Amino acid sequence: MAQVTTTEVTLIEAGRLAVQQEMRRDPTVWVLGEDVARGGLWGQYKGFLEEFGAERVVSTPISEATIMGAGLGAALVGTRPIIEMRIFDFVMCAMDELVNQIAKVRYMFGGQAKPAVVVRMPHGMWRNSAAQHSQMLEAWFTHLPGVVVVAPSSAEDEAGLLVSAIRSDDPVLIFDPKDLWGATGRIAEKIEPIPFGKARQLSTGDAVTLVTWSALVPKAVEAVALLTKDGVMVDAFDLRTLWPWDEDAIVASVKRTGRLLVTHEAVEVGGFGGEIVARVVDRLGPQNIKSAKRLGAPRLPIPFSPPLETQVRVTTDKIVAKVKGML
Amino acid sequence: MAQVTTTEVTLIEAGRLAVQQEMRRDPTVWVLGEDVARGGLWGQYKGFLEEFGAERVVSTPISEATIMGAGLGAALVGTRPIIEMRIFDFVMCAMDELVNQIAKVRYMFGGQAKPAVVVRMPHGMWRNSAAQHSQMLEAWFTHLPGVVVVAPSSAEDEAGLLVSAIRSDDPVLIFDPKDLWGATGRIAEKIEPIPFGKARQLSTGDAVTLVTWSALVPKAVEAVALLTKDGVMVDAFDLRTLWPWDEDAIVASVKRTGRLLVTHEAVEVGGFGGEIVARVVDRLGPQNIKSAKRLGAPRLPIPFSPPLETQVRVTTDKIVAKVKGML
Amino acid sequence: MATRPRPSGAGDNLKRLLELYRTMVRIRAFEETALAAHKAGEIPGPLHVSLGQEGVAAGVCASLRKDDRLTSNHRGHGHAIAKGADPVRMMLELYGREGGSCGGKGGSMHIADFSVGMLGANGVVSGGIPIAVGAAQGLKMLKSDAIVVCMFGDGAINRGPFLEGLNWAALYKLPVLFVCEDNGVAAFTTASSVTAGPGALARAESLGVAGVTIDGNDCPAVDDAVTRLVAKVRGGSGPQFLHAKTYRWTGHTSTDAAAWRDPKEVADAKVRCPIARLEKLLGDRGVDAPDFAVVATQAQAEMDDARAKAKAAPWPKPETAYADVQDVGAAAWHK
Amino acid sequence: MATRPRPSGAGDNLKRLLELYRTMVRIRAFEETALAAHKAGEIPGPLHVSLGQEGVAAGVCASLRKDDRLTSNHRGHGHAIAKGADPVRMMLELYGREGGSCGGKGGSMHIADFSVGMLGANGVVSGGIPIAVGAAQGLKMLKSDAIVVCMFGDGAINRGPFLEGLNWAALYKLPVLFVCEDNGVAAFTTASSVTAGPGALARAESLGVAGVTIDGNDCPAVDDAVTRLVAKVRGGSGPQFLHAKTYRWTGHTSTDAAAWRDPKEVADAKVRCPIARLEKLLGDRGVDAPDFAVVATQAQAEMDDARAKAKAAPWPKPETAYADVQDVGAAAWHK
Ligand SMILES: Cc1ncc(C[n+]2csc(CCOP(=O)(O)OP(=O)(O)O)c2C)c(N)n1
Ligand SMILES: Cc1ncc(C[n+]2csc(CCOP(=O)(O)OP(=O)(O)O)c2C)c(N)n1
Ligand SMILES: [Mg+2]
Ligand SMILES: [Mg+2]
Repeated sequence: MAQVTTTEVTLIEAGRLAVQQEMRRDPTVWVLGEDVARGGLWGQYKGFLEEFGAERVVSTPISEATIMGAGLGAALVGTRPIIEMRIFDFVMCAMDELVNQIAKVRYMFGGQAKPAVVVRMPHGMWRNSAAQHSQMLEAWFTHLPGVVVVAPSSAEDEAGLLVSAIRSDDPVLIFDPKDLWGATGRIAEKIEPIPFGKARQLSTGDAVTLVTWSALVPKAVEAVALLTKDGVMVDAFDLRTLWPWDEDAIVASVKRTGRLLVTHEAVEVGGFGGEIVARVVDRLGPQNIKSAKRLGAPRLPIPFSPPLETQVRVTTDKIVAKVKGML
Repeated sequence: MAQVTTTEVTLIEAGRLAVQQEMRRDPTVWVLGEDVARGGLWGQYKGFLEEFGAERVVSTPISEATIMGAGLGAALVGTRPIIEMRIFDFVMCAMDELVNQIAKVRYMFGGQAKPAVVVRMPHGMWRNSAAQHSQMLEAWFTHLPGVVVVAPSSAEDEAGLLVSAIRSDDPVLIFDPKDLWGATGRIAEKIEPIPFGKARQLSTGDAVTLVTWSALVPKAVEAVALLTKDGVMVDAFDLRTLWPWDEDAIVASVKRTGRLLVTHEAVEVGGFGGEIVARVVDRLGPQNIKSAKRLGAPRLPIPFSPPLETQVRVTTDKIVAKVKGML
Repeated sequence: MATRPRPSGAGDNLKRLLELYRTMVRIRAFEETALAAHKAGEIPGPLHVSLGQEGVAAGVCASLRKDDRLTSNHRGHGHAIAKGADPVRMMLELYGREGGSCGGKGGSMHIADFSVGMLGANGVVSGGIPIAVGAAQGLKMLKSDAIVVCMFGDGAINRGPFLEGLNWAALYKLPVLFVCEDNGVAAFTTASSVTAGPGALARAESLGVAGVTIDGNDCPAVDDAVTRLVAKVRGGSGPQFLHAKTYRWTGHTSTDAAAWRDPKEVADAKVRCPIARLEKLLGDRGVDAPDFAVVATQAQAEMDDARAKAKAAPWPKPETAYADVQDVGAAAWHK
Repeated sequence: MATRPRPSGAGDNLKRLLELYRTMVRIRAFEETALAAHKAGEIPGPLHVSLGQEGVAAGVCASLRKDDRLTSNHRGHGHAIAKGADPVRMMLELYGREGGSCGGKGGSMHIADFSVGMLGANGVVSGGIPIAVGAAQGLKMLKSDAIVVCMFGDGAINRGPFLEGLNWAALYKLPVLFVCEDNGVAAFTTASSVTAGPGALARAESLGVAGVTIDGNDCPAVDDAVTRLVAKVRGGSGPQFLHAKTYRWTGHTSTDAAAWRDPKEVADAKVRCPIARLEKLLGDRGVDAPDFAVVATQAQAEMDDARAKAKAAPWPKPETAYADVQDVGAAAWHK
């Protein structure tokens, strides 16, 4: 394989470069959302207005329902919009357009519609933003037929998964991890697509299988390091995409380790961890598993006060303790 | 115990009588939604305008966001609104008000707010209504802190759970089962509240624990009868409320039977079945379980065409086959 | 049916009037046939028919090209036929059969035919508005001179997307014609009893979208107005608004006998039937009853044929339930 | 601060003018103190301050009773103080400390004090509109003569709830005063660049809600207008609308240095400072600089004290994270 030159960039910059590459490649790709012409709330579209012009970098009114629905309409005539929701929580203002329209038009119209949209929804806890700006409801969308659900945690994956999303004819929902915008990684000059449904293995081991995604990945990595020091070898995975998800990889791992821990930042009750546990238990049979557990947030809104917020978060220590309790 | 006189009524009538009783008891209880003054789309408020007047039986514009949000506002000044969503799917037009406001105000404002609302959302497949009028997303709301999730399947439970809902200071989401509006049962003249979080046992047995709710309950009952004929005794439960849910009853049952099947009309992936399996596996330990499975709909929107719709439904036969496959 | 653009003056053009007439009659025949089939238990699920409102659909679509797009609401049969959709494939869809325009997956409430620019009926009131403005934005971006027509009822002007979508279209000067088909009712509620202020057009104007109010039962008048509005929209003047007053003869759905309606009101409305009205105008121009009968007979034959075909058609193959969900991560079908 | 109703003629009432002045100065002092604390790293999360907009909050709330309710947006400090909230409990809340008005769970963006009718700031643009109309509907049902004031920005008029809420209030003749605090910007975007049509008041009127446009930096003028509008609202005339033009001196949040703004525009706005403007008017009435200094010193002392208390206050007890989620089915706290 030829040597590929890579550059170190932040996750936000990786995403920016990925979208930029695709917008250069395909003139039907464009972006719409509040403040995108000035580079987006997070700088994820910096310089786009200058390069692509106001027709392809559309700063919109505060009209989430129409941002979402207009994105769909524009897809139905053959363009490929990137719908920027600014902060995940605001998608609640656009749920009819996402759930009843985008996710269903292709099916409902018997294949006539091609809702090739990408919806970017920066999510998760972030610097004491309280209950209305901290939610993680990615699990909901795994339960919604018609959409692909992507939750990257690294600069590399943000870039490669965005490229896949933009090229996909399916509606792809991307949960950008707000808390990891500044995480750095190396990306190639030409960003290659990363296929949906393939987990990234973070570490290998045979004591326990640890599954996570999004904002918890760095904490899982820290936990693995601490556990390794204590001689506990963990088979850890960043799922990267939740629908489809890499069932085969996780089942194969649990088959070896006999122990499964799924941890996510979202509320534990009704979270995607339940789906993973249920599938693994179903495929391997309970008798072939020693332990299958989840670690998520308690079922409560996110509080503002720093110590309260910290308390309800999943932390590295909590992951370590949970794993140790399973051995 | 004194003898209680009961009358046979449909589920819709049971609900109507329950709301009527509570509106007679408490003048702060009122109802708002489209067409409620003419009795509601389903007749669930028949005669209310005449009895309670237009100020407490408020027919609204087609403004779901405001129906939901106004309900909250009215609760914040001390009334107890029943928010009628007509058909579940339309709540997608009111998700900010439900998810970001109703579910969070009490917490976010440190206990100052009392969002004592009842949200009624008739849900589920119903006579070839296609993708936008057939959804069952009750699982979503179990993952949403701040709300109670109720999914009755019988006239008795519709009545008793509605009474509890109206008296509760929590926001209570009631998923009326559209397909069972006509199901009959006996209710007392004075409808007593049914506590949240208590399952109804449908049958007893020690071969397998069967857990279900809402529209699948009658099918589960049929399946149990067929299985009984074949000598398979089933411990079957109607969960009735999904949050809180009767974890203790289900865990105790599986402890005895060793086998768990959760079946729901909703899409299997990401459904509440995963939560139940994960909790039971966690509490009993996988080694103490022989089998833990789910049976739900495939992950696709609901098609209009009758044979296609039937095909994607969970049926009595499918439940029977699934149980037999587990033995 | 006219699908080519035409500068103006429909009222003076007999051929054009006959086209409008034929479109209305075909819509009427389609819906009456579908209602009969529904009554006979052949069509599952509810139907939302537009009997009495045909003047709007026919008048609006006469100025549209095939590549113009249209978004509809739950009451979309007339819009689809006027836009050029094939009644056979539509009827197959209403029956839920193989060969239906949506493969049987949509039914009446999701009737759609993308091949003629009909981007779909919608089960959510106001649901088509954001989609329409987005389609217009996409077309503009693609440098197409096709336009979008967005049809909705008087009930839809009370939902948020109305405000958002009109503001949006005005802001970006998008090629959209908004059409409020005002039949006076929203489901079972008199629309005026839940609508404050001076009405649809005033709301549009306050959002920067100009337009006109007309009698929607006067089909040539609708055609005239739309001809002018479409010329503006296609010419780059930005969105325009048509507020068309009409009346729905029937209940909300095919299962609603509409006992709640004032019978006199319905009787009065029937006198103002858009078809009868155009017959009168055509009569003054020398077209007479036998000519009308020919059109009616042809239309009825066309729809009877559609019904017969639909009734005889096979159900969709079971595996199609699993098709067209999504490319990646779709559920697999096992026999 | 005035919380009692008053018939009219604020401009002629020196005591009233001094009250307006003191309210503005206290709001300014609170926010400048909070900004300093934020800069010093004492306050976590972003702050949305309203420097330059004090005239609206003070002028609007002068006519309100304690039992009148107010819904706010994300920029709610001024509204809360003007409505009578205790700055100490507010500051504790901004710091996320025990004793904060929301127990530290809300912070700046969810500042609320139900004890004085302040039903909460809102992190969702337009989020307060449906809540306000519902509160008014509830009050009416309870036969209260309290009213509701609904505060939102010029960015909020492009979201659906604006249309729905105003139509609703007009329909049911609810006691709501809608106040559009038009500071010319929505986050980082000039509001006029994303708002089509003649503007906020025209939109309101098209929805059946009448009102006036005024200079929001002229605090006595705001007070006068609101006095009249509140009398109508409380008198049962239904909802009214106030479009108050003002200017926000700072960036969108405390972490936005607002380098994107035209410095001249900001400088010009500062010349139109509502506090300075009222000082001029009061000067003409014989109030002089030393009097202003007393008010300013008192206000600053009040807010310094609030800051000191907040800084010294303990964090909320960990178990409070588990309180006030819901009565039934709440997560349990384990040490
Ligand atoms: C968001 C939403 N709310 C409610 C409904 C139920 N519903 C279907 S049609 C209808 C009335 C619509 O009235 P209008 O827009 O005037 O159309 P018309 O039926 O008169 O043609 C209602 C309330 C819906 N489909 N979507
Ligand atoms: C529904 C929604 N969309 C976007 C945002 C992000 N946001 C917060 S404030 C704001 C601008 C609001 O402008 P305006 O209403 O004029 O209030 P101002 O900030 O000028 O006081 C935006 C876009 C939000 N909070 N809610
Ligand atoms: Mg109508
Ligand atoms: Mg503003």
